[in-house]
Amino acid sequence: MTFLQMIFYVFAAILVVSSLLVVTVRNPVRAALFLVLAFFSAACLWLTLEAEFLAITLVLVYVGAVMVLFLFVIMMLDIDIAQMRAGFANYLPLGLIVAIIMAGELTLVMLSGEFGDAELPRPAGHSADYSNTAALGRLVYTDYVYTFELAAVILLVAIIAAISLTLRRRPETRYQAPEEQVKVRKKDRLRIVKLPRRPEKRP
Amino acid sequence: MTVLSAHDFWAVAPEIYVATLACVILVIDLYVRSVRPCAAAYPLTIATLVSAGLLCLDGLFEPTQTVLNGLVMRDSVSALLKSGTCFGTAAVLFYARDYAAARGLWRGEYLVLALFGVVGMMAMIGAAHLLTLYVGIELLALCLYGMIAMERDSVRAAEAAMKYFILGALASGVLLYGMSLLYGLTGSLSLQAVSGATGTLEVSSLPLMLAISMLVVGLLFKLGAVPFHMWVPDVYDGSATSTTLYLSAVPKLAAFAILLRLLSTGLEGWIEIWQDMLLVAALLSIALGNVVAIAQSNIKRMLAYSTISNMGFLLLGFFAGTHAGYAAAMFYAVIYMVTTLAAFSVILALSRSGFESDSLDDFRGLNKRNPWLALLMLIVMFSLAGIPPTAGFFAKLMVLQAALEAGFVAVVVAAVILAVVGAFYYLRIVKLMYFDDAEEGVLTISAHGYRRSMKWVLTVNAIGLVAVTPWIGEVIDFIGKSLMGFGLS
Amino acid sequence: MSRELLYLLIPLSCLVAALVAGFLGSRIGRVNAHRAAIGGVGLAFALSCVVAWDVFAGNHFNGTIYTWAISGGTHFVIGFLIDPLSAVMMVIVTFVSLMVHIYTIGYMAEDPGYTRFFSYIALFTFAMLMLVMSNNFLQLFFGWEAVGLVSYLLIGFWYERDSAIRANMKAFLVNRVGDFGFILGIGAVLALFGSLDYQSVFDAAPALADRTTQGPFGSEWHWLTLICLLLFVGAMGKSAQVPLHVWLPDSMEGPTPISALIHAATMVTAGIFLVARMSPLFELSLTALSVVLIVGALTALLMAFVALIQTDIKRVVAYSTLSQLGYMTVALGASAYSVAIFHLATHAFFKALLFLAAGSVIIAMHHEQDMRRMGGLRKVMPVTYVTCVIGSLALAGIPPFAGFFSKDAIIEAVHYSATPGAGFAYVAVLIGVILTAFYSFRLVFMTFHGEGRMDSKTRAHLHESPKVVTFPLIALAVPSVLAGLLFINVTMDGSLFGNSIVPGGVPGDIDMTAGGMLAHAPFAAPFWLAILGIAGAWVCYLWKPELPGKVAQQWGGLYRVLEKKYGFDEFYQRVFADGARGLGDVLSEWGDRRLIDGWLVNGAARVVVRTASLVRHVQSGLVYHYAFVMIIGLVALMSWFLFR
Amino acid sequence: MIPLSHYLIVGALLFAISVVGIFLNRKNLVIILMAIELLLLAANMNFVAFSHYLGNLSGQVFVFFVLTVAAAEAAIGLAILIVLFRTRRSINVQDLDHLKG
Repeated sequence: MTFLQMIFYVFAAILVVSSLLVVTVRNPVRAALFLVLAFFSAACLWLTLEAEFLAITLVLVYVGAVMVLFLFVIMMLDIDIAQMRAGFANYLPLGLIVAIIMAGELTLVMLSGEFGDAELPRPAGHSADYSNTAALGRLVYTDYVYTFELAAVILLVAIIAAISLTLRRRPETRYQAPEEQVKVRKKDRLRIVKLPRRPEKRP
Repeated sequence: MTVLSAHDFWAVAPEIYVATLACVILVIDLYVRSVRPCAAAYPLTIATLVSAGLLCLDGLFEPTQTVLNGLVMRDSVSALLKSGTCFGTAAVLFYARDYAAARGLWRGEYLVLALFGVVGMMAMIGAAHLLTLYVGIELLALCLYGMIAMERDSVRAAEAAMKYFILGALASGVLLYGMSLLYGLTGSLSLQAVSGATGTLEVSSLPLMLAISMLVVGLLFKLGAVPFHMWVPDVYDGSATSTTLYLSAVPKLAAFAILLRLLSTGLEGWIEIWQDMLLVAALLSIALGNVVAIAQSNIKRMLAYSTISNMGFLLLGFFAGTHAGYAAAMFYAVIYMVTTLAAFSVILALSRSGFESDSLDDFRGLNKRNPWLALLMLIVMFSLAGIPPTAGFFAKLMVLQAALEAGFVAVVVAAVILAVVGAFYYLRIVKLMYFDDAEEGVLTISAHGYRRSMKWVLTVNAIGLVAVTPWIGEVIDFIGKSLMGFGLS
Repeated sequence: MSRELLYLLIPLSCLVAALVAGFLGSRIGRVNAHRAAIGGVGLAFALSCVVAWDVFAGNHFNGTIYTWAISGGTHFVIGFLIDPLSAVMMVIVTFVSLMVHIYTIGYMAEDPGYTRFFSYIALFTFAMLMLVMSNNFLQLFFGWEAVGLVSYLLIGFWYERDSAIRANMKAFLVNRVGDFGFILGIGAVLALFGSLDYQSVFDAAPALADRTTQGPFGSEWHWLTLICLLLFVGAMGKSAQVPLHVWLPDSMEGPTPISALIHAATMVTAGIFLVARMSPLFELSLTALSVVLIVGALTALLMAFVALIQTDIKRVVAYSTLSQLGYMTVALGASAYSVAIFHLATHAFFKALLFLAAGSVIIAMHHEQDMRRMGGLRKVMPVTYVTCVIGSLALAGIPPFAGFFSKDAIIEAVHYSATPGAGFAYVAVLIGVILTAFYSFRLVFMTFHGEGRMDSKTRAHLHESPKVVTFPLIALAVPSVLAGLLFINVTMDGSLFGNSIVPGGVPGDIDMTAGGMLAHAPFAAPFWLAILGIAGAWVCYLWKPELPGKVAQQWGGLYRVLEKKYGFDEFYQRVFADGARGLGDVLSEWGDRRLIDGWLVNGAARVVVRTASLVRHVQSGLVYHYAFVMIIGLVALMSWFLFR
Repeated sequence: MIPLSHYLIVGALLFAISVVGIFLNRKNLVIILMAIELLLLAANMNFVAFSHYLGNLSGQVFVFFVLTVAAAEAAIGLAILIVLFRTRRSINVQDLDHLKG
């Protein structure tokens, strides 16, 4: 077994096991951490496929940003973890059957011969001065510039949606508005009322 | 490295135009504060959509070509569908205005998301590449999730958004997985390159079948066909009616477009693989949609099941893979969009602040309260049920004719029987409106509280479904012409 | 003017007249409505005369005007066949129609449905013209159904009357039986010949004469016999032959002009015309001819007997019409087609005359139709009396009136016919002669002679009918006298109809010229039989008026049979009407209400609703169920592809 | 060396696990969101592997975009989750049953 093979099988095993744990552990925080592990292993597998830029991105974007977001949300919502997995076992057999059928069929398909070594042999590695990032960047900014812009729009949509969904002013909460306080003029607060002078009646 | 010319970008000018103006509107809306919500954003949005709709027509009847390195297709059908999308969305926002404003939904972000959704739909329509297709689908989906959830205080809207999000993500995951297999098999993501691999890939190849079936699953989900339909009723029901209007009407054009792009441009060589799937899904959709709609008491849910059955009809036009079938399906999609616009708009017109007019009982005795609205609803229901001489009848006729010409007699017979079953619940609305009396309390709600301009547009919209009949042949020819080059024979 | 345009103009002028009178009638007023109708029909008559003159100058026409559908190689066209036969029919139809139009002005003057009536009769003229001018079966069928439609409309013209509605229904139902056979016949023609065009059918017929088809129970049927019999069933319905005659007497519920036009002179002769037109086919089937002959003879004899005892003036004429239609049918069966058409023509004139005269009497009697309340009218109504006598003489077959020639020709033709059943037919028509003479003059004597039996109030108001009524009487009396004398020669030597009818019938060795027949008459049985009939009528109704009552008592059984018109009506009522109603009740209760409504329709609806609520529960609202369904769908797809 | 099919099988297992995870999970919406992330990872695994073995970078470009979309999806998904939690004080999947029938 070569070093590369060893890396592949080890990380593949970690990936599969940790992703299995993601969907089965009781505690969502742990699930998020297993997800981090799964993404990390996936990034390692991608390194064996010479997809260095994507591997780094996966770690940066997912481990660094998305998973933090997940954890943040999990922490923010006070969820009763104790009852999270109640009754889980009831559905496990059904789930296992479906999972095994699906995985078995997919594996069967993958091994059906279209993707064997004879049809698609592993290519020779690139030379040391090959930059995956540069090659990807060249493609993304030229050939795929249109979809790149669309992806930018997607991120903008995500920002707009996320903000407008979660940002809210609660009318019941009282808070100070300094700019309003500064803008206040005398006439806003003070009203001078003229009262008619009444002649006093003397008895 | 290829140099992109101005010509390349001119092909996607409508998308760029709408996206840019959406950003501008977003910023303007932040600074223009007024008594009325969206005082500036609303007219700007409508203007943007209408001008973009006209801009799209620029590409009509130009020779078919791919631009932007094979990412985008520039042809008649995309010009037509993009234009329809823009005008349809403009109509949606026009109708939605008062309803959304009454529910605090009428905010700049709502309009901007709608505009970005239009960009996504236009990307789907013009897609010549799996990546464009995927990005377009996701852009639209994200906008829809956001718009549904925007009714933040509604328990139902949040639930609908969550369900739609989970199931939509599952479907796009499956779609993506199928794309990855297709990429592995053909070595390319361009649809034309994929179809170029027809000769080298056997139909019996297992990975190919898997790839195609996963792609079809993704498409069927977007259409809302059985058994990938379950999001449809809940989402239609849970969303604010203005959002339901947006997500039910216009995206059907884009859904037709991605069916056309993927199955006709990309996978037509393997029609044996996807034909049966579409057929089964079509018949199941017509059957389930029509049957379950009968048991509904909420008109939005009923129309959701009606959508399912109507999408079954659309698929029925599609599965034969003939030019006539595609033309019939496109005609169906267009007519369906117009009909749905009118149907939901009647619900919008009947709704008040704090009162949703979405129960079937709310339509009782509508003829007495507002005969004009009842008449328009009658036309719409006839069109949905496919009763002549409405446009809906011709749409169903064309689809069935195409299937018949392709030799699927049994299928057509089954579809007709199921359509007859389906006519029941449309006619029940008519019965409620004309022959039943309103319950106590409902009568007190006036059915005249909607804008006069809305009355006019709604009238044009609904009457148009009948008034178009003398020119229906021209419309069908026009659509057939725009689809020139598609289809097996 | 091209010939096509000329031909087209004839029916179209009637159609336009009908539309104007019908749709604009209320706007343009009664006078303008009848002007429009009479103008249209008058134009048609004038043009028909031009066409007839043209045809007898030798210019025949057979061609398509307009093809409106082509299906599977069969052309559905509007086309005209203009030959002597259709030319004669066109002249008769438009002439009688014109007379009736004019007469109607007087007869219907008080009726609120005045313009509607004009619209109907003009429409009828259009339909009848389309029927006789047709050159193909489909257009024939169109005309056939259209005249039927107008006939039903007119029988039920006074739709407030219960009896009119019943008569209407009866005519409709009985004609449906005939039309069913007729359309089957047309279908058989299409099946055998692959064409609906007369000429191509006739051309192909001799070659296909021996073609047979498989009938039920392994029997062999001659195609042509089958076709002819089916077509004749249609003719029986329309021309009221036994046993489909029951509708015609009841059709007298319609206004009298209609009885004259439709139920005596024109429409009911459509069946005769049909068989004459189809003579090339009938000639090839002796079986069919024999059936035609026997049916005709039965009708001629049986209906004449019934006419003897009728007391309603219109019904006497109606039964005489039935009997005379039987005579025509007998002529057809004897292959004497030209004789049949000749009798059709003369009959059209004198029968229309008789009806209109009867109508004139009815007007004078203030819509009293019972002859037992009439009498002695000849002094008050001289014109009506004279014309009525002329018509009766013609009907009775007294030389030299028109009916003599045509009826005598029929009797001679039957005498020498070789068609099976000719012997019976000969006896039947001879007996018919005496009966005809008897009932004709019974009518004349009861109505115009003797003491007036009406009440004094009616008597005080008796007067001759106005000019618009008497003019048609006179106009019809002229051909009733002269038509036979003038046309017998050309009819019998074949020069009138040329090759439009298969020649045949009377052998050449008998002198069938006008002079010959007149000279032969005193030495032949029919003449003396007719005289005997008239004399009998005189004895029974003028000399010894108590005799008929005695006879009726003496022969009570026979009298009752005649009174009940042989029980056809009861039989139909019991068997078909009641039977059908009973069957209908059973079917409606079990078939419709229980099986279809209860089980199929409501049952299906119940199943759908139950399924709907069942499937609804699958939509549980739980997102993992939804996801599960999607995934199962995906797995099912994958498995299908993997293991199929 | 490692054959392509092994990478694909890893992707297939991830796919099966995540798909089953979505419907097996009945209590916690967050886990469902995580399963969706895994689902996208499975597709990405395929793309990267194919890209490498085909010697064709467009697969990696696709993954680049999928990652972008996935990040956006996660953001919106979590935002909806928060809205849902605010209106209902629960993220239990079983409570998500107001809309049905």
